[in-house]
Amino acid sequence: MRYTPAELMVAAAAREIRDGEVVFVGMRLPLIAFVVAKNTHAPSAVGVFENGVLRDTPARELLFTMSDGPNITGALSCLSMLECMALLQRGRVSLGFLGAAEVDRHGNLNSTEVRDAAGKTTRLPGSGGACDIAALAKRFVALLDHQKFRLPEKVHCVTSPGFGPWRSGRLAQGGPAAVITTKAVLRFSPAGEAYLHSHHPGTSIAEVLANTGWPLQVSPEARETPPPTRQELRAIRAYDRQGFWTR
Amino acid sequence: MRYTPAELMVAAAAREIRDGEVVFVGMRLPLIAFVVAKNTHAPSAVGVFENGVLRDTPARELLFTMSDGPNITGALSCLSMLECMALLQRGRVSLGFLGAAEVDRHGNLNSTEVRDAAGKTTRLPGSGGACDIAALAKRFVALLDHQKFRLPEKVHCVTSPGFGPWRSGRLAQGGPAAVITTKAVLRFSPAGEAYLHSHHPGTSIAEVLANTGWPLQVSPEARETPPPTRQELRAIRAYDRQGFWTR
Amino acid sequence: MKEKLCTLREAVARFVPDGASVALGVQLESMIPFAAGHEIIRQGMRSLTLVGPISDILFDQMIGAGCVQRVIAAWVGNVMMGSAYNFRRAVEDGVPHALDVVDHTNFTLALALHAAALGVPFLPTYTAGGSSVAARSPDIAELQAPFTGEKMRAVRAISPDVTIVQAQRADPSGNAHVWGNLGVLPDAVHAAKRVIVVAEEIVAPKVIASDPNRTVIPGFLVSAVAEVPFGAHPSPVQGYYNRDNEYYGEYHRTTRTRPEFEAWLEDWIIGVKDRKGYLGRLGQARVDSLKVRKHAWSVRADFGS
Amino acid sequence: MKEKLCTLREAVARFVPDGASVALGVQLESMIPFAAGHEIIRQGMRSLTLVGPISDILFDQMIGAGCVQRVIAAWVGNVMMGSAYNFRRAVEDGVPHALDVVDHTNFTLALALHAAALGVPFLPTYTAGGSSVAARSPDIAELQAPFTGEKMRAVRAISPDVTIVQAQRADPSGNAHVWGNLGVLPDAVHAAKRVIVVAEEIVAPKVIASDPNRTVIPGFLVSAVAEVPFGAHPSPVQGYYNRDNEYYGEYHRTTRTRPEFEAWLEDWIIGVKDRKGYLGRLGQARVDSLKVRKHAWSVRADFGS
Repeated sequence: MRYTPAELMVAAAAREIRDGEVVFVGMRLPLIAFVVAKNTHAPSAVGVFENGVLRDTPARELLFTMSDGPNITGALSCLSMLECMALLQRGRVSLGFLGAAEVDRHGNLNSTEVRDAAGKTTRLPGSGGACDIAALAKRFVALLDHQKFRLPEKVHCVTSPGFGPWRSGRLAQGGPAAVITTKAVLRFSPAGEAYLHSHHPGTSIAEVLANTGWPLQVSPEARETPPPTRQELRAIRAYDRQGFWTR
Repeated sequence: MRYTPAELMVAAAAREIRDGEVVFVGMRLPLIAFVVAKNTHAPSAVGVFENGVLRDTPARELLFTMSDGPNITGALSCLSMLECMALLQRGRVSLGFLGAAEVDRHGNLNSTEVRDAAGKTTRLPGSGGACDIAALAKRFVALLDHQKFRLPEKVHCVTSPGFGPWRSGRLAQGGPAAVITTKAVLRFSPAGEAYLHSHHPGTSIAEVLANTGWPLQVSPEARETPPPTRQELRAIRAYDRQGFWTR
Repeated sequence: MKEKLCTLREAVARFVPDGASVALGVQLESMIPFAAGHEIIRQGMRSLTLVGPISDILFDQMIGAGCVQRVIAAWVGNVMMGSAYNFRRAVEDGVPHALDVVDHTNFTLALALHAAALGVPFLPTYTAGGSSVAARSPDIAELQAPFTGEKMRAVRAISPDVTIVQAQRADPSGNAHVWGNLGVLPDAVHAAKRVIVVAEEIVAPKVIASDPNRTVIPGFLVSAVAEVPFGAHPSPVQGYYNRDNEYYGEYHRTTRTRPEFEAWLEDWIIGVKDRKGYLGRLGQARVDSLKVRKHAWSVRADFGS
Repeated sequence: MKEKLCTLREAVARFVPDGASVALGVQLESMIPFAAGHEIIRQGMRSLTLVGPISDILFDQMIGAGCVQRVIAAWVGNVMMGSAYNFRRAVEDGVPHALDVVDHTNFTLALALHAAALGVPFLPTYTAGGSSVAARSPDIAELQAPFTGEKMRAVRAISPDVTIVQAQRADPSGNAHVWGNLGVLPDAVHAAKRVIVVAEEIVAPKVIASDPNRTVIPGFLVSAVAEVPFGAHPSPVQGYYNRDNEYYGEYHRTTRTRPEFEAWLEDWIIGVKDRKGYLGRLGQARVDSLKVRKHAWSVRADFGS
């Protein structure tokens, strides 16, 4: 079966969810990943949305924001943002998904502002809940478009913390588990440095390295990312019928 | 019209409530005082109960606890205790009512434990919300049975703070406004010391002084406590029909 | 979500071990899980720490039955009648054994549970300034506030091993609707390591899912859920039954001495098998007399889209 | 309780002075009080501080209209489409004038409002460790926790001058029912010095009183209440209408440049008198197409006794 790069990313993200876990879902591709996981290997996962919504069943139709009507209808519970963030802070959230404009060598994310070569600053929307999820979830997974300027050795601004000296005490348990890009899946060494775990079908390790802003370590076991299964694609397409997020 | 000592205390307590105020109500006599105030001079007062209930209409029948069914039916709002206590802490509560086993010269209340002359300790139920109301309401009113051992110069244990060095910063705005006993109404000087404001009909200033554990100051304007009006008695008896709290 | 539906006996046996800290009576005078407390007494749990703001007479019963080593509370007594005699006997005379009392105020206890629910070790407050409660408590410390430099107090987080709540209705996964006064319920549920829900009725999941704002207890925080109608008697459950005021008066009159309490304990707890037995002793006429006399239904809300 | 029922125009004129801090969009992407924001723009308020976690495009419109001097937020953009152009123009190029941005995270903003709602100057948290957000923010300080000695962060309280919320239904005293995702609404209401409620419908007090747990906004905290059906369009109101996704796309496509935005502003805000005029421009067919397609009524709860 043919599939789009976004569909591959969704399938890869879905596999990060383990059955029974409490997951901070986020929107766009991760939302669809949650739906896929629920419909395949993780039927008991619970989704947390920072607007206060908890769901243990996918919404009946595609969401453009987490506060869309269908995400409320039949929800497990509607709480406040504080109560959802409290789940995070007290360590009840296993996994969170994040997007970002930049991801660096140690899994730090930037979604606040970027500077181009000429020094011109572009203001981005900001953290939202990203910093909180990165700091407090037991692990997080970032998704991004694999371009060299988006993978600098050091982000311009640490909106959401990856690995660093702050990973002690309460924050010791967290950090990035994976970065899923349009070309590859990166994971992290015990020292907190990213390495190439798998490259997507149609790309090569060399292409990934050439498009990464630092000398990326490559796992001796690096392999090709498994393509989405038929079942995963069915779940994706049943949900994002028009391909709004996944075409 | 004849009336009981409890009815006089209720009427005196009701007059402490100003129209439009947010009042931490408490149970027993103060609850009835709230009902009387709502039905007479303070129709816009709002009652806060520490179990989370807000009411702007009296419950349809007598309450034995603030969590009785009729206190919930038709309530203004049912929140949590934290939200009600937060109203107190941020200064939105004008007045709170408290009972106590002992009240001292500076309006400190004890409801934790008392010792008799032989040194035997009697354990009382404890603060409940009393300490919080005393500390944080803009003013509070205590009610108690006027006996000499209940009005010591210094309480055995400060469950609920009256006037003292702690009345600075955020706590500067609070403190006792009155102590309504079975014999008298005490108020407080700017220095935070109790004085006799009025003695109830049927008692004398001398009798009040003889039953108080320190040399109680007497206001030059001390007078007799006005008896409950016909309207106040009607409101009391319409609510506490069997006289459970007021006989 | 796994099914957690079981009997109250199983729930207590599995999730309330000796030595546990147990939050009970989190909605103050209503919806007190008396059936659960009685089951704990029947199973003879020992060395418990009881946590709750105002426990009414349930804490007194558990203390008198010898289950309790420590009480962390703001008020222990009989709300309608005053003193609770077992609590007094334990503190004053060490009967049936010594009791450690950690005094809180309602607000400091609410903050302690809120801190644990938020996942922080403390919360700041202005309350209890000038009070012996603050001065004596191991759970309240002085604090200088950042930004303003004010002197405040910090309240230490309390995370009960298990919180037991009475709910109006729950589904088999433990998702529960609770309404009326909430007291410290939301924080006590989130603060706890485990939660036992005792429901007046088990309903279909779609009933619970029809009103997610009413679902103050999400099932994934719940370890066990048991259906126990009239499980809160003599305390009231909004929409189900009223408070049995007379019962509190009787308890007050018949537990003044230790032998009187022992007889009461045998009559109402040890001598009955479970809540059904208790209700049989109470009598159908009395049970019926407590039921809601005048229904007052919430106007519906549309969760459609 | 005094009647506070008035028009949105009166409410904004009385309670949103120049220079005020205004919390808006407290339920994130739903129930954003667009009608209130548009009325603020029409009345030409200046030098406002906007407060809110995720504002979607309302903040962008108010920034573009020149009402705003400072934004205290976690995320400013177009949730479905990405960037918001007025926000970017203001930050990057000072157009229409310079904008002061105080970056928060969702959690730190929620805590800042919660601190004010609790009446304390700060709250402790573990979030934002290692983040530039914490390092740069005047509202986040380091803190050593009492009891544990851990290094944590303190978030400074934020008390908006006015919080504007969209509610499903309210009575004339401002007691309001809100359901669905609550976001930071409860804290934003309690934290504020004044509250304006914009309701889809004004209903009889007995409707509100039938369900006190749904009354998340007690009227005594409310300064004004206005009835404005479809007041949150293009954001959704649970049980009333769905999100107008197409509108967000159109806004994104037609506000890329300053002149384009100025034309948009004239068309949709300045050139219409009020929300009625706005809905007239939108067209009845489009309004109807957004209405709830499938009702999903909450199962009733009995508040009887």
